[in-house]
Amino acid sequence: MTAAHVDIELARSFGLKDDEYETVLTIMGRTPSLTELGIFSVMWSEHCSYKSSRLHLKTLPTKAPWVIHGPGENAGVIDIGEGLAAVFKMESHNHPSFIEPYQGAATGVGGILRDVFTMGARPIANLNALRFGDPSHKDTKRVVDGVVRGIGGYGNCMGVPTVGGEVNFHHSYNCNPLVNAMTVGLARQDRIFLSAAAGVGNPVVYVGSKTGRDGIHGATMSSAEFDSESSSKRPTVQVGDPFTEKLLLEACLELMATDAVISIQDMGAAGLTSSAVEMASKGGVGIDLDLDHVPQREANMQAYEMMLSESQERMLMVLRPDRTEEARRIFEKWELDFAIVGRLTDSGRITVRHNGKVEADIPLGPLADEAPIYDRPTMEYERQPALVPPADPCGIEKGLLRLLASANGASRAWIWNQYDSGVGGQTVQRPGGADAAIVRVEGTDRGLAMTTDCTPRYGQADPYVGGAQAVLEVWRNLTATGAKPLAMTDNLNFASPENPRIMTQFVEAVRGIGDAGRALDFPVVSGNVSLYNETRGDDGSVTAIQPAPVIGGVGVLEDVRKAVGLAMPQDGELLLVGETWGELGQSMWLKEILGREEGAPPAVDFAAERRNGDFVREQIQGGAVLACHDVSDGGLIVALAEMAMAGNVGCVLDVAPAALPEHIYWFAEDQARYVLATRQADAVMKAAQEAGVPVRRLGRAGGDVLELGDVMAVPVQHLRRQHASFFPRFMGKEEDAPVVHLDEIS
Amino acid sequence: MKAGIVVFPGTNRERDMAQAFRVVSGKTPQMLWHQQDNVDGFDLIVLPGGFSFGDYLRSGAMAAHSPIMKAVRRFAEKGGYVLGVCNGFQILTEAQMLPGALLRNAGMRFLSQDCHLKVEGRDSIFTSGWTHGDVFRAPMAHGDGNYTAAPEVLDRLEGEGRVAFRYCTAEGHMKDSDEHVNMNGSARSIAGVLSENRRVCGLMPHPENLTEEILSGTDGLPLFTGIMEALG
Amino acid sequence: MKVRVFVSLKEGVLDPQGKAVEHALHSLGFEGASDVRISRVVDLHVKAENAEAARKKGEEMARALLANEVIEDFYVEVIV
Amino acid sequence: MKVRVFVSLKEGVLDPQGKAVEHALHSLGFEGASDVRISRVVDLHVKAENAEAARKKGEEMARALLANEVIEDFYVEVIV
Ligand SMILES: Nc1ncnc2c1ncn2[C@@H]1O[C@H](COP(=O)(O)OP(=O)(O)O)[C@@H](O)[C@H]1O
Ligand SMILES: [Mg+2]
Repeated sequence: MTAAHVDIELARSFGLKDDEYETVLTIMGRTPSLTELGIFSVMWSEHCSYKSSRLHLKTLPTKAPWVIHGPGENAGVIDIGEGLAAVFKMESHNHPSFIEPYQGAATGVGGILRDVFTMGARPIANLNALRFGDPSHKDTKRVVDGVVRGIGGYGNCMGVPTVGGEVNFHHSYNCNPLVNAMTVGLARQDRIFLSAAAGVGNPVVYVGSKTGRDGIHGATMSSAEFDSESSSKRPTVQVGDPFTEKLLLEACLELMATDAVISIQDMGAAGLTSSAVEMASKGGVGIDLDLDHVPQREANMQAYEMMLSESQERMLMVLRPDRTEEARRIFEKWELDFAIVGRLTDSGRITVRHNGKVEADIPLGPLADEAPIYDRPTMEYERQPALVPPADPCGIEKGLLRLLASANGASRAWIWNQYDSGVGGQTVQRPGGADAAIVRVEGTDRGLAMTTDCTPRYGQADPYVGGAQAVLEVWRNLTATGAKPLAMTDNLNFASPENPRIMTQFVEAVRGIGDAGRALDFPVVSGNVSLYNETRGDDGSVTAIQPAPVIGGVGVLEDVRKAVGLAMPQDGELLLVGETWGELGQSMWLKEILGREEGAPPAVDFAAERRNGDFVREQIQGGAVLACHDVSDGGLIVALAEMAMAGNVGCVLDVAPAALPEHIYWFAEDQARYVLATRQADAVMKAAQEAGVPVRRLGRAGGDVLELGDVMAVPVQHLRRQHASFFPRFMGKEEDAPVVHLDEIS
Repeated sequence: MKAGIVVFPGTNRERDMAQAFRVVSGKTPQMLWHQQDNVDGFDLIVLPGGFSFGDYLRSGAMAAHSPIMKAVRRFAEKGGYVLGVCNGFQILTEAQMLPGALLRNAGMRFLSQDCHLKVEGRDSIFTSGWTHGDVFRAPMAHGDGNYTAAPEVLDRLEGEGRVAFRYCTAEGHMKDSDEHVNMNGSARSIAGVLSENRRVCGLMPHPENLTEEILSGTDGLPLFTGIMEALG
Repeated sequence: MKVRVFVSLKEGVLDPQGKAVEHALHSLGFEGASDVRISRVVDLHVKAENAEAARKKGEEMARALLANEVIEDFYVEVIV
Repeated sequence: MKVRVFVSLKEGVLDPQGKAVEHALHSLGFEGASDVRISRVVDLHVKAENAEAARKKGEEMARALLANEVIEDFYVEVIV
C-alpha cells in the first residue's frame, strides 16, 4: 500500500462529512496521519457512534429492579433468580449478508456470541430474525440459502442451540436483506465482566485469531447504502472460523473463572480501534499499543490496516500483571494466540506505534466527546387511513390454505431443521413448539423463554404502532408460554436517516417501543441500530426497506415444568382471550388474498395487553391451561390452524358471532389476543369475568379435521402439507412439495 | 461403572452426554482432555458429539489422530467398552476402530430433526436396554452422517448382527431410498454399528438428548440403562 | 470432454481449514509443514465440440455455481 | 518445497457432493454435465532436501491425515 495523502478528499472517501473532518483537524491541531484518519472515520461512523440515533435511544426505558446492566455494555444483563443472570443482545449483519450470504450471516452469529461471552456468560441459545426479498427476485434464493447455511454453520459448530427466530419476505428487502442474530447467555451475577479498563501500567492483551486484511472499513461500509458499485467493495467480506471461536469461548470462560481479568472487550466492528478506544475511554485512562506484537496472518501489514481490520474471533483484555502468565498458559492450552500488545497509561490518549514509529496519537476525550451527534429533521408522517373492509372473494377455507402456503405464512421447518436446536441438552421447547422457545437453566428448575418479533408492514403504515406492536408481540409470545417477561433487546433496521421521512419512521418507532416498554415494565437492556438499509438503482432511484424495529425478549419461568406449548391437545375446550373489533388493515389476509398493503395497522392498547397477558399467565401458572397461542399474522383462524398442525389434532369451531362478517372475524389481526385450550373452561371463564378480561368460547379440540360449522372441514394432514410446501418448492426440491393448486381445493 | 467422556477442541455435546449418565446413575462421568495418553481405570469411554477440530478436512479425522485415541484404541483392544455418538462415530471410523466412513448427507444440508431408529444389534450392552426390533425416536444433528462401506463389509456387518441401529419410519419400516426415512442417505439405512467384539459402538443420532420428560421425551434412556445394567 | 475446475480461496482470505490442518500436521510430528491451503477440484464431463468450447463451459459453470467469486478464484483445465 | 496432495474418493464410492452439484448444474441449464466428482487439494510447503524427499513427506502426511484410505485415493505432486 502506498502512503496515501491525507486530505478532505480522502476523508470523504472514508465516509467523513466535511465538517466532521474539520473537527478532526481542530482536535488534532494538524493534518492527521492515515492511521489517525482511519481511527476517526470508524469511530465516528454511524455504526460505532450512533450519531443519528443516540438522542432518541436515550428516551427508552432501561431500568427495572431486575436489570443489572442496561445498554452501554456489550450486552444487557438481568437477574433471573438464584444468583444467576441472563445476558443477551441482538446484532445485525445486513449488508455483508447480501454480498456473501454464508459468511455474512455466519460472522454475524460469531459477533453476537462474542458480545455475550465477553461478559462472562456461556451462550445457551441463539435466535435469528431474517428478512428477505420477494421470493421471485433473482437474488432471494441465493441469499436465503447462504444465510440459513451460514447461521447453522456457525451456531451448530459452536454448540449453541438455535431455538427460534422469524422470517419475512418483502420486495423492499430484495437487495438489502436483514440478518439480525440474538444470543442469550447465562452467567453468575457475581462474575460479570465489563469493558472499562483500569490500572495504569497494566498489560493490554490480544487473544484469539491472527489479524489479516479482512473487512477493512466494514464499520463504515455497514453504514453506507448499497449502490451498483458495492460489488467492488467485496474483498472486505470476512470469513468466519467457528472452530476458533469455540476455543476462544472455552478459553475465555476458563480464564474468567480465575481473577486475572480486569476488563475485556471483543473486537467487533472496527476491530482493534474500537475495542482499544472503548476500553480506555470508558475507564478514563490512556492506552499505548505496539502493533509489532499483534499476531499477524499476512506479511507487511500497515498500522492503518491492523487498526481497521475486522478479522474475526479476537478479543482484547486488560489483565492483572501478576496473572498474565497464568492467562497465557490457558490460551496456549487452547492453541490460541496470546500477545501483550500494549499498556494502560495516564495520558488520556491512544498512542499507536509500529516499527518504532508513532502512527497515531489521539486524545481520547475529544475522540469520544466531540463525536458528532445529529438531531436529524423529521416530518409529519402520512399515516394510512383506516381500511374500508373489503368483501371476501374466496371463502374462509381457500383463504386459510392460501395464507398457510404463502411465503410469509408457510412453515419455517425447512429453516430450523438445519439448525441444531437441542445441543446443550436443555432445550424444552424447540422452534415451532411454543410461542417462545424455552431453555432450561442448567442445574435448576428454572427456564428462560425467548423470542424475536417485528411486523414491518405495520411500521411502514404507522411507525409508532410498528415499534409498539413489536414489543407487545414479544411480550405476548413470552406470556403465552407462562413465562414472566423481563426485558428486551432491539435491533432497529431502517433506511437513510438523512431522509426526513425515514428519520420520522425511526423516531416514531423508538417512541412506540418506549411507550410499550414503560406500560409493560419491560425495559430495553441492549440493542443495535442499522441504518442506510436501502438500495440505489442504476437510475438513481432509492428503494428503502420497510422499517424493521426488531425486538428480542427474554422471560423467566420459576418452574419450567409449568410452561405450555401451542400444540392442540387431544381434547379440551378452546377459548379466545381478548376483544375482536375486526382489524383488517395491513393484515396478512389483505396482502395475500387481495394483494393490497393498505389501511391502518391494528390499534395497540397497552392496558388491555397487560390485563389480558397477566390473566393468561396466571391461568397457565395455575395449571388450568393445556396449550396457548397468541393471535398474530393471519388472525384467529391461522392461530387455530397452527395449533392443529403442531399437535396433529383437529378441532370443531363455532361459527363467528353475527356482529362481524365471517372473514373479518377469522382473519382480523386485533392485538392482545390469545387462544387457550383448557379442560377447566368454566373456571377460566369465571376468573376472566372477575378480572374484567374479555373471553369467549371457540369450540373443542379433538379429531383430525379443522371444522368450522358447515363453512369448512379440512383434514389437519392437508393443512400440514400445504404449510410445509413453500420452502422445499422455493428452494428447489419440487418432488417434496406436491402442492395442490388452490383452484383444485374447493 | 466408571465412565469417561473425551473432550477434543470443538467437542460440544459432552455436557449433554454427562447429563444423560447422571440421569440414570446419579454420577457424573469424568471429562478427559484429548491430550491425555492414558485411559486406564475406566469401564467405558465415550466420544461425544460436536465439531472436533471444526470438522475441517473430514469430520473426525484430526481427532482420530490425537494422543488420547491411541489410548482409547489400546483400551478397546483389551476389551474396554467405547461408545461414539455423532462426531464420536465419525472419529471411530476415521480411527478405523469401526468399519466404513461417514460422507456428506445425501441432501447436502445439515439435518437437525427427529428420526426413528430400529434396534437390530445383538448381544451388546449398547442395545440391551431395548428388545430386538424395538423402534425409538432420537434427534439427529449432523452434516456428515451418510454411512458407507464396501458391499462385502456391509454384508458381513449384517450377517454378524453388527448393525446396531437402522433408520426407519415411526412404524418400523425401512426405506433406504426414501429421504424422509433414511434422511442422510446411509447405505442400507445404517445409523449405528458395532465392532467385531461388540464392545465398540458408534451411532449418528443423539439418544442422550432424549432422557428426560421435560426435554421432549425419554426415548433415548434405554441406551444408558442398558449400559448401566451391564457395567454396574 | 473432461474438464477440471480448480477452485481456491483468494489471497488474503482466511482459510480456517488450512490453519487447522497445519496445526494437526505439526502435532503429528510434521513440524516443517507450513502455508497449508485447501482447495477444491471439480472434475466433470461436458458435451462440447472442441477444447475451447469445453473450457468456456467450465468457466460458465464455475461462475454460476462451482466457485464463490466473492472469496474464491478458479481456473479451468481441459483434459482431452 | 511446495507439495500438492490430491485426494479423491475411490472409484465406486458414491460422491454425494458430486451428485448434488451435478443435479444443480442440470437445473441451471448445463444439461451436458455428467460424472461430476469433487476432490480436495492440499497445498503446502515442506522442508526437504530434494523433490524426492518432499514427495515422500507428502505421501506420509497423506497417509497419516490428509486422506482416509478407506474411501479415498491420493497422489502427490512436487512443485519446485
Ligand atoms: N429463522 C428462524 N430460525 C429458527 N426458528 C424460526 C425462524 N423463523 C421462525 N422460526 C420459528 O418458527 C415458529 C413460527 O414463527 P412465527 O410465525 O414468527 O411465530 P409467531 O408469529 O408466533 O411469533 C417459531 O417457533 C419461531 O421461533
Ligand atoms: Mg413472529
